[in-house]
Amino acid sequence: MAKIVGIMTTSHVPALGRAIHLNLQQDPYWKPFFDGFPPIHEWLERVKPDIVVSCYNDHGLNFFLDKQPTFAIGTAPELISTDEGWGIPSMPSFPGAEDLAWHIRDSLIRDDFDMLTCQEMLVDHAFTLPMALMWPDQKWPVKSVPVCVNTVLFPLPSARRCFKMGEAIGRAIASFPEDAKVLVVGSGGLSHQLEGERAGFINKEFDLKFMDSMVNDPQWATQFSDLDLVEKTGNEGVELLNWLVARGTVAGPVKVVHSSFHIPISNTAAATMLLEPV
Amino acid sequence: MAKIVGIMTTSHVPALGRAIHLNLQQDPYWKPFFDGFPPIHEWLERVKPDIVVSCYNDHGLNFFLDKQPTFAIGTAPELISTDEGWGIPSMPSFPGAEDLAWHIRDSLIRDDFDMLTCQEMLVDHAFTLPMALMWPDQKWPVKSVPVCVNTVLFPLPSARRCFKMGEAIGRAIASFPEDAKVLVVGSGGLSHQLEGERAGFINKEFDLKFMDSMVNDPQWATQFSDLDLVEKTGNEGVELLNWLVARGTVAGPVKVVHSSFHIPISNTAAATMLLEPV
Amino acid sequence: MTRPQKRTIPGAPIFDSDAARRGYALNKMCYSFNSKANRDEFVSDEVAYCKKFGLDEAQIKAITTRDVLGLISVGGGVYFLGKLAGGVLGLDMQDIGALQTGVTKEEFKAKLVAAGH
Amino acid sequence: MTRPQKRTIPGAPIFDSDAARRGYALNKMCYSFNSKANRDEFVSDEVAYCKKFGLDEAQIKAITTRDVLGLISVGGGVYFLGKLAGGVLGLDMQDIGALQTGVTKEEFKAKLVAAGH
Ligand SMILES: [Fe+3]
Ligand SMILES: [Fe+3]
Repeated sequence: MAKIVGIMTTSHVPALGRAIHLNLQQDPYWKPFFDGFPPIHEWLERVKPDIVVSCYNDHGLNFFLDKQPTFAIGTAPELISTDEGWGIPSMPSFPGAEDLAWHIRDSLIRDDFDMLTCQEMLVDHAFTLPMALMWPDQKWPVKSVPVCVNTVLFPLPSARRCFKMGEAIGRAIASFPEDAKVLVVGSGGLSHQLEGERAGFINKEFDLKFMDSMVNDPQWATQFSDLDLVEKTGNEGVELLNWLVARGTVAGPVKVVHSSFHIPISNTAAATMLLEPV
Repeated sequence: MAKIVGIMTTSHVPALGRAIHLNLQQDPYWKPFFDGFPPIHEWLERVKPDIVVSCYNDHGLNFFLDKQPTFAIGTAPELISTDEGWGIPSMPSFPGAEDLAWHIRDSLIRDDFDMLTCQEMLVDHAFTLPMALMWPDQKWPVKSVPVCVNTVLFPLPSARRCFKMGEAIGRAIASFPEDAKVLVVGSGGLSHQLEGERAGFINKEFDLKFMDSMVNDPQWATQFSDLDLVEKTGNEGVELLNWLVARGTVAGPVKVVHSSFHIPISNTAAATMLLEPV
Repeated sequence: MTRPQKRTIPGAPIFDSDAARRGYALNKMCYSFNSKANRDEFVSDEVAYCKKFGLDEAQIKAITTRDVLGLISVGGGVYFLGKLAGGVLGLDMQDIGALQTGVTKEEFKAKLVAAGH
Repeated sequence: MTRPQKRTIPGAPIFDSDAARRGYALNKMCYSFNSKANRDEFVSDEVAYCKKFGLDEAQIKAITTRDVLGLISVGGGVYFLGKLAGGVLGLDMQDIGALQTGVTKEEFKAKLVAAGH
């Protein structure tokens, strides 16, 4: 049976794509962020997950406002990284974990989640950067299931709804009748705001409390509405919804394998956590 | 405030498009179906709805399996009828009821329905035929909100989920802060099956019971799973889900203004009902 | 991997995840028939058009032999196949019904009428 | 029609239904910048490219004057505007931040660093 072996959550700042491309990992500006990953590499080497279920938000690559989903899941055989207009170099495409993706899709529909199902899928930096951070050689040793959350068009799915979808994904993984070690990724956040007169807003206190809640009180952030989250974490801080989906997949307690937090990377409070079910 | 003035449900057989185009309404084959509409025309003339909220299923025009939604709503300014490959002549495009559409969309998201939002939208015969049946001159005196239900890719949203979405749409309409008379359309069904060794399957007994339940026991059909519905009504009989969405929008009892039922039109048990809230 | 037994309904093929996965190329080709230019291109060279969409041998054979049940067994979804049957081949739903059930079109239509009694 | 008062958050424009409706043409143009050919076409004649996507005068003016707050007020969504700013105009997020907050880029960056203490 399939089993969740860990949850890895991380920020996905577009500028990281350029930094990776230019090998700036040891540059004083970037080092505090990239230093979070050697412990994760060691863990990956030891645990060797087979499949990544990646919870992230599309920034206008696979989806546009002509057809803007609330929740989408990719069942495509190949997840394609391509030009997304931000100047981020493309990466080799990612094999889709088709069996598990379809199983999760079917299970979510039966659980009253009104998924958009994608048999073709382009993946942007929110999906690709966590992968490149985990496997810097960009030779993907895993298959993937992309799960996309709308953070573009308000109202967003509520934090509670996102957590519940995570729970439903967790149940689907547990009922998958094939042996597989699954790593769940939550991509985005933490506090940042790109637009408006309050651009540059960061809320360290909230972020630290939120990171603590991922371990000690996983539903803490589900009390907040989408606009509450904008107020507290900045317009793009709402991407923490992806962390909530990821955290929801593990019903029991988790322990921290690694945690790091650094302000700023680009305009973002950059955070990375690796959690293991206990 | 907006108010639902009626629910009109009807079958939407593609061949009807050709029959309308060729003016075959009085042809002995088609007459029993088209005869259902004069009473509806009289009602429309008297009640004069401002907006149609149409619950239907796309047959591979606006959506393909690359991005197959479970539930979609169109907020586009113009809903476009075009070549859908079945040989049905196109119709003049339909003005979108943008204010109400966005209001319903926002409200559904807040009610935990994970809508796909469409700022551009093509509408196929399931949307256009009921409109042409109601307004044969094809000069649309209403604006429209298209609401699309997946009947393409199983599992489908459950009958219960569809009814609940209807209830949520009803609440959204009731909270719309503009005076408007809303006619809700449910398009599709009743029993028919196009594919497989059982092609041509029709279940008159089930259909009559279902039509009765629309008035006397609106949640009766929510007991059935998608596969139950295939078994009882044929693979395409599942389109009755659109009737359930439509019926769900009115919380209280309804009375029958008109009801007709005729077997067959093409491969379909063709039914039409006009219901009024009481 | 062992998967739980799926519920089946005799004579009623379900377009589920397995079918959608098996039939993606075929259905994508049928979806292209929303455009007349594509329908015409298909008619001018069926096999070339099928190959352009990556259909496999079994799918191409089902197309060229007009094997409706075969098209379903290789992943065709009926709403997509309908564009091929109706818009390209000029068949109506009673033609298709007769083809699938092994009766004449008149017999198929008589069965539909009988269902009303 | 009177609509209920919307909650606002000072300095944090919300890309909601009203914005999406107002900005559709603008955002669709920005979405086209996922392709280099389109970016190049924009650069070669900005106004012509804007008109091709049906942008109105206010939107075209906000484009040509590089008025980021203006682009937001005429319906631009930041994830779409980012493709214009980053991929076409070569601005980074600190350039954009400084432009919107009326400080120099160095001051904007210093504010970000200060948020870490
Ligand atoms: Fe992001
Ligand atoms: Fe239909």
